[in-house]
Formats: sequence, structure tokens, C-alpha cells
Amino acid sequence: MGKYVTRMGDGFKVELTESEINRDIEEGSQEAAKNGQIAPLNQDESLYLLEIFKCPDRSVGVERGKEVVLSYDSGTTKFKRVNVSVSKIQSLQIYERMLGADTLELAHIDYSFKPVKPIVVFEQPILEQALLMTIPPLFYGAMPNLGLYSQPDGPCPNPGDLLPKGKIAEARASYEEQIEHAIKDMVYVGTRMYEAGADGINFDTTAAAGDAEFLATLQAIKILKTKYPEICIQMGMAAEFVLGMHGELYYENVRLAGLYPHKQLELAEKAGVTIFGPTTNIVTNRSLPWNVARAVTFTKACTEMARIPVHACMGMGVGGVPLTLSPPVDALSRASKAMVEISRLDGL
Amino acid sequence: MGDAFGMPIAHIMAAGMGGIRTAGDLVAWMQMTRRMKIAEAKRYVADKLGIEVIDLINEDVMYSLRGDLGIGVVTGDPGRASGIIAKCKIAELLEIEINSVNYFKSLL
Amino acid sequence: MQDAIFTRMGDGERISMPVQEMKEELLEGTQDAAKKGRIPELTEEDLQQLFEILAEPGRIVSVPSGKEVVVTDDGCAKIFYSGPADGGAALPISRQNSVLAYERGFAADTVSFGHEDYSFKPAKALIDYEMQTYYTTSLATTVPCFYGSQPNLGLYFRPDGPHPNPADLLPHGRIDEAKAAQEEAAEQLREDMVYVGQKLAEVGCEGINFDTTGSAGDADFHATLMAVAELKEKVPLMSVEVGMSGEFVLGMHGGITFEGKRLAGMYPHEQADAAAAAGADIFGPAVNVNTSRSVAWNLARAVTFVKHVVESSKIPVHPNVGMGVCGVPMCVETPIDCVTRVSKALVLIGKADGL
Amino acid sequence: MAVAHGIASGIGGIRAAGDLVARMQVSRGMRIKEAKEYVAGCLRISVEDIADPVVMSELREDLDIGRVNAVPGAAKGIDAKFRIAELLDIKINCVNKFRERTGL
Repeated sequence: MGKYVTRMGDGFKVELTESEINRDIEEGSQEAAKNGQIAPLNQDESLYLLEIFKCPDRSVGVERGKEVVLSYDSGTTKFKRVNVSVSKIQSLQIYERMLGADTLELAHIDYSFKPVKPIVVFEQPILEQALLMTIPPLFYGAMPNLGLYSQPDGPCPNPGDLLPKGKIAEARASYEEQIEHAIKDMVYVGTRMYEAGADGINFDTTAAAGDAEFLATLQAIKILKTKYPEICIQMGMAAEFVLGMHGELYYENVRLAGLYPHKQLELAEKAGVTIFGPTTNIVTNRSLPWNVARAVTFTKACTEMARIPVHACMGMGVGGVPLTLSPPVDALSRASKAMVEISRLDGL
Repeated sequence: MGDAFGMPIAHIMAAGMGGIRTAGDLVAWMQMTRRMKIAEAKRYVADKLGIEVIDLINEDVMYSLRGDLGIGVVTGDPGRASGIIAKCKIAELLEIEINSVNYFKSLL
Repeated sequence: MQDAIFTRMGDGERISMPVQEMKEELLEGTQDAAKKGRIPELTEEDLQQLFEILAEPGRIVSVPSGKEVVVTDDGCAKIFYSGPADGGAALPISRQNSVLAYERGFAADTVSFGHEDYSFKPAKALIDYEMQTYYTTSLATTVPCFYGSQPNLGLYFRPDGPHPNPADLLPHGRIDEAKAAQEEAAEQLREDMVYVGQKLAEVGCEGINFDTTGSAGDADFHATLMAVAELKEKVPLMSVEVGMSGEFVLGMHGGITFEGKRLAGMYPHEQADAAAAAGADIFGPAVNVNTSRSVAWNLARAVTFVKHVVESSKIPVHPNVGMGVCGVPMCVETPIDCVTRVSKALVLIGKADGL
Repeated sequence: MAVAHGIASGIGGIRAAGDLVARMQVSRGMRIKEAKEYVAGCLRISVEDIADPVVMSELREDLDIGRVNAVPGAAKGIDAKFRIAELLDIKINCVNKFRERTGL
């Protein structure tokens, strides 16, 4: 029986037979269905996924007419990270005119709201000028990154120190205090950048620090949306599952700990999010057919019930993209095609 | 702090040595690496260059001298050293150790 | 000779000042500095020379040929790409482009750049990026390239940092707790400065500029001196410049000493001795501007402090001459008539080694 | 990453009508199908042509709403967005700010 070249979740190549791919697709989908209490992929969808992985071409793409809108997290910092000596505005122009970008995102190299706060006055004139010379919608993006509000970086006791000592009440109190600081910073930065003309604010990698961070972000979004009803808010998640680091936090009477993407989406819609970005993490020691099937299953549950556009997060190590610094094009383009066509994404 | 015209340009025009237009960077290296005060640093650099102290800020002398020594000129002359190559030669000329030069050489 | 001289107030406002009044302002300025710093006043010749510099009719003035000095900066890159708070023009060019423009377009003697938020704490979070940028920039520059950053102890207090805020504790009389908080914060600051400095030295950093040192008082200054001493021991080839935030070290703690000397209340000449003892190669005194007094008064004051520190210092002295220090008016668009007069006076009368 | 996604599933930004579809998601929260249909309607083209760079290049030139190539005299930034706001009948934050500041 012939074998097909694909990859593991860490990006290394692996050869699988058709039945092995089938088995992995089935198991990946079932895993998501069981954890998220959602429907697994149906037979047609599994078969379509199989075909994508059997295709011998290095790169694959969506069918004509099924193209979607691409949004970018941490847009301008990508150029800085690879040490290309261009300014933020120049990198936005490169995105627009050389990479065919549908949307743009301006960002600070330390991609979190807290470090943006003291330099927001430097970001505003850059945004204002970028808006004069670019055409696609321009977001300002940053991460809520609640971790920065606990010691030794921030003012609140570190729950990571308190929890192992059984100091549950103190850890929860710390999280509650952190939420207040984070909301203040997110609303401040969001306000300043929207007032400078941004089309939208992207809250990226939301809930990386668990339920407290998710709550802070939802509340900040609600405040911004009330203040500016026409503001576009994009919220990208950090993981498929909201960690219950606090455990007893609620938004609109829904407990945040343990929520899966389709449930996260419901609360995002209630808070006023315009574009939602679900995330499915990669399991590095499972194959890509397993990982992509799992990601597609979670994401499909979102898009089926969504009233707002869904842009799945598909960066390194999420959404079926291997966890490696240089994602292979064969793997990434298969994840892209599968997520768009089977999950029926609005963007990614 | 202050805007470009009103702060660095004004100071450079009023009292600056002129960087690589003349010998400002060379005098700066002596302050940085040997903690020399201004008069001593200028004397040292002038001696190394074999010129009078007053010519350290003389464009007429320094442009051609810098070009001849390969220690960088302010204009983008093709074929002439600039950047780390110029600094390698400056370290040799002034008999000083420059951290970036040492690091660069360690990578070769 | 003209009856009145066009000059400015410390906030930049243009005024016309009668000759006699200007002479009185100069005298009062030097007397104020001498009294506060317990240092000699400017001589009559100095005051006359200072008056003549201020009274020159030209829009700008300069030192005579041969008297030029080395000009260092506090993050020159930001005046190109950054925003108004740093005098920035928000040009759409990168940090590296800015530094090269400064070297070749402005004919600067040295260049420097730092993190967007120009403090060690945020720079630490991005150290790989800063190292990479420094390395590629230093390959392209010919003049000495500094990495600049502020110690900025304030970032280590709540709500930004982990330690209790002394400004909250002191009004409640909680002196011991405020002192303890500052000691802990200073220790964390020292660690961050040494970490950032060492990492930059690894990629061949030519010089590091501790800018606006002592802005949070004696603990801020102490942390910097300790970091300088450690860096000089670990990476002696990296030059160190220590620039101050004010003429007087605030005793926010009050009891901190360095090499047996109390830091609180130190004036520039004492600060320079401490910086040199720690291992600094260049010292940058700062003399604050009183916006309600004239430039004449402020400049006489600044020159008095600078002259004395230059005389007593064993290391080169580069007075800080940014907005609102050493006689430069406190306004974003600093008037070039004043800035060039400050330059000339500090170099010719103050005998500065650089600016 | 960006290039691979762009080739695999992106509309193509201002090479095609990616920015226009994105505008409808950003300003009206439209799902992809609805957004494409809306844009196609405004442009009077078929939905399939939305991602066609040949069709869109000519159309963008005719409408002067910005193209990927820097044609002298053609709209490139805020001027393109003024026309896009009108074409799609939407409000664009920076266009409104620009109007406020210039008193247009």
C-alpha cells in the first residue's frame, strides 16, 4: 500500500498510509467532539480532508471563489523580528503592495497592552500617517497578557506562587485585581488608537492567562463598544479551552473556565466583538491529519452558529499549523485549505 | 530631548566637532575608551593622525585624510570603507580596543 | 551697545531684557548655584563673557574654531521616527535608518538608540531584538554607537511594577516600608540593568548610556552606580556614560550610601565623583531649568555647576543639554537662539568636554 | 506564513477586492458570503471575479480606488478610502477623521 508524506505536529516529516491518515482524521475529530461536546466531522468532510492530505502537490489552495479575508496578528513586528530594517509604515506598505494583504495591523514590538500604554503617544502619529497612505482596513493590535500584571513584572501577587501553597483565596483576589488593571489599560489604548483613526482593535491571544484574562478582555470590549458603537473589534483566542486559573469567574452568567471555542464565541458576540478568532492548539506528537481534523471540528462548531465573521487563528502551533519557527508550506497550505473549505471560515 | 532642528542640529552647529565629516568620532573614542578629557583626547588624536589640533575640525584636511586612511567619510563614496570596516582601522590607528570590532573579528 | 537684549524665559517665551537687568540675573543665577552647591561663583570675567554670549546680535552663536567638543545624544534615533514627547518627527523610517541619517546627515560625533519606551525594564523583555538591532546597526556605523536607556526606578513600583509605591506610603508616615520598597525595587533594577548591559556587550556594544539617572531619587542613583560597577568588572570594554536627571539627588530614601558617601543631596561635582568611582567613562550633569526665571539666570546657574564639576572631575564631562536642562528652555520646539548660546557658554566658560 | 496563507486562501488585498470584502466584515460584521455578495453588487461584477486580479485591476483603475502598482496620479491611500466609503456606502473611521480635520 502506498504511503503519503505528511508531517507531525512539530513539523517533522512522516509517511502514513491511507488507512493511517483515515484513522488519524477520525480520532482527531472524535477527540474534539468529545471534549467540546460538539458534532464530529461527517463522512464527506472526512473524505475531503483525506483527499487534501493525499494530494501529491507541495502546495494546495482553496477552490476558485472560496477565497477568504486574511487578517494578521502582530503585523508590523514580523518585519522587525526578522531584522529587516524598515519602519512600521514601510512594513504596512509591503503587506499591502507586495503580500496582497486584505487587512493590515499596526503593532508595538512588545505586543501587549500594558507596554503600549506608556508609548501610545508614539503609536498615534504612526497610525495617523499610515492611514493616509494605505487602503485596506487598518487594525491596532496587542495582547491582553494578564501575566504582566503579576509580580515580578506587575503590581499583584503572583498566583503562580500562591496556588502551589494552597492560597486559593489570595490567588483569586490577585486575579480580580489584575482584571481591573488590564481593563483600564486595554480601554485606554483602544480609545487612543480609535480616536487616532484606526478601523479596529485586535485583542490577540486572548485568555492566555486563563479565565481572568478572558473576563477582563470581554469587559474592556464591552466598554469600548459602548463608547464607540462603530468600532470593529477582533478577538483572537490563545487556546481552544479557557483555563480555570481562577475558576469562579462569570460573564453574562456563564462560567468562563472550561469554555470551548463555540461557547467562547457566544460570549464574544454578547460583548460586542465584530470578528472572532477561535484557536485550536497543536499536539506536537500527533500527525497533521489528526491535528487538522481536530481544529476543523472545533472551528466548524463555531462557524455554524456564528452571527459574526470567524477568522480562525492559524499561526505557528495553532489551527493545524505545525509548531515550528519555519512552518512548511505543504503543511500550512493544507491547514489553510481544510479550515476554509470544511469549517467554512470567513477569514483567517 | 527637543526637535531635531532645535536640539541636536543647533548643538552640533554651535559646538560639535562634526563626527565623520572631521574627527569628532575619533575624539569621542578616546573619551569613551581611555576617559580622556577633551584637550588630551584632541592632542592624542592629532598626534596619531600627524596633524595639528586645529585641523581636527578642518574639513579640507580631514576629508582626504579619512579617505586615505580608510576610516570612513560622511559621503557615500563607492569603494571607501564605512561602518565596521572603518572601525577596524580606527581601532588600529588609535591603538584602542573597540568592543564591536572585537566581536566582529571573533565571528570571522 | 544696545539698551535691551532679546532673550527668553525658562519656558521659551521671547522677552526683551534691559542690559542691567540681564547682568543682575546672571549674578543672581550664579549666586543661587554657588549657595546651593557650596561651590565657587562664576568670576567677573566669566559673567562678562556669559553676558557677551547672550548679547550677541546673531540668531545663532558658536564656539570659535578649535574649541569644538564631542556631542553625545540621548537616543538620537527617536528624533526621527518617534513622537512629540521625544521631540520626534514621526518619520516613516526605522531605528537603523534614523541612526545612519544622524551619523551622515547631521555629522554627529556619536550616535545612539534605545527601546521605544527608553527604559531598561521594557528593554529586558525584548533583549534578543535589541541585541540583533544593535549588532546590525553597529556594523553600519562608523562613529561610536551607544545603547541608551533610563534606569527609571518608577517602573518597579505599583501600579506598573511589583513593589509598594513609596509615594503612597510616605504620606502615611510609613517610612520604613517606603525605604524597604525602594531597596527591593533598586535591587531588581540593578539586576535588569546588568542583564541588559551584559547581553548588549555580548554583541559588541561600544557604549551604554544610563540616561536620566536618579530621576526617582537616591535609590535610582544607587542602583545605577552598582550596575555600572558590575558591568565595568564583567565587560570592561563597553564604555559607560552616566547622565543625570537633575542637579540634586532627591533623598526619597535618605539613608543610601555609595563608597561611604550619602547619595541624597549630592550636587553635580559629587555625583561625578561617585560615577567615576563606579567606573563610568563619561559623566553627564543635569541642571534643572526654572521656567519662571530668565534664560540668563538659568544659564548662569548651569554654567556655575558645570564649571565646577569639570574642574573637579577625573572623567570627561558632557552636560545634558536637552529640553529643560542646563539652560535650554522647557519647550518642545527649543529655540535655536537659546540652544546655541547654551552650547557656547557651557563649552567656553564651563569648559565641558562634550555635550 | 503570510505569503503561504495568502496564496492558499487569501483574496489578495488590493490586487483584487480583498480589502473591500474585509471592509464589510470590519464595518458591518458581515459573514464572508454576504460580504462578497455585497461587494460584488456594489462593483457590478460576479462573486467569482472578486478574487480575479485581472478583472479587479481594471475595475480598481476605473473606480480609482487604489491598485497594487504605484501608478502616478492614481489614488494610493486616504483618497482611495474616500471613494471606497462612498462606493460601499460605509463609514470609515479615518476618512471621517480626515474630513473633521480638514473641514471638508
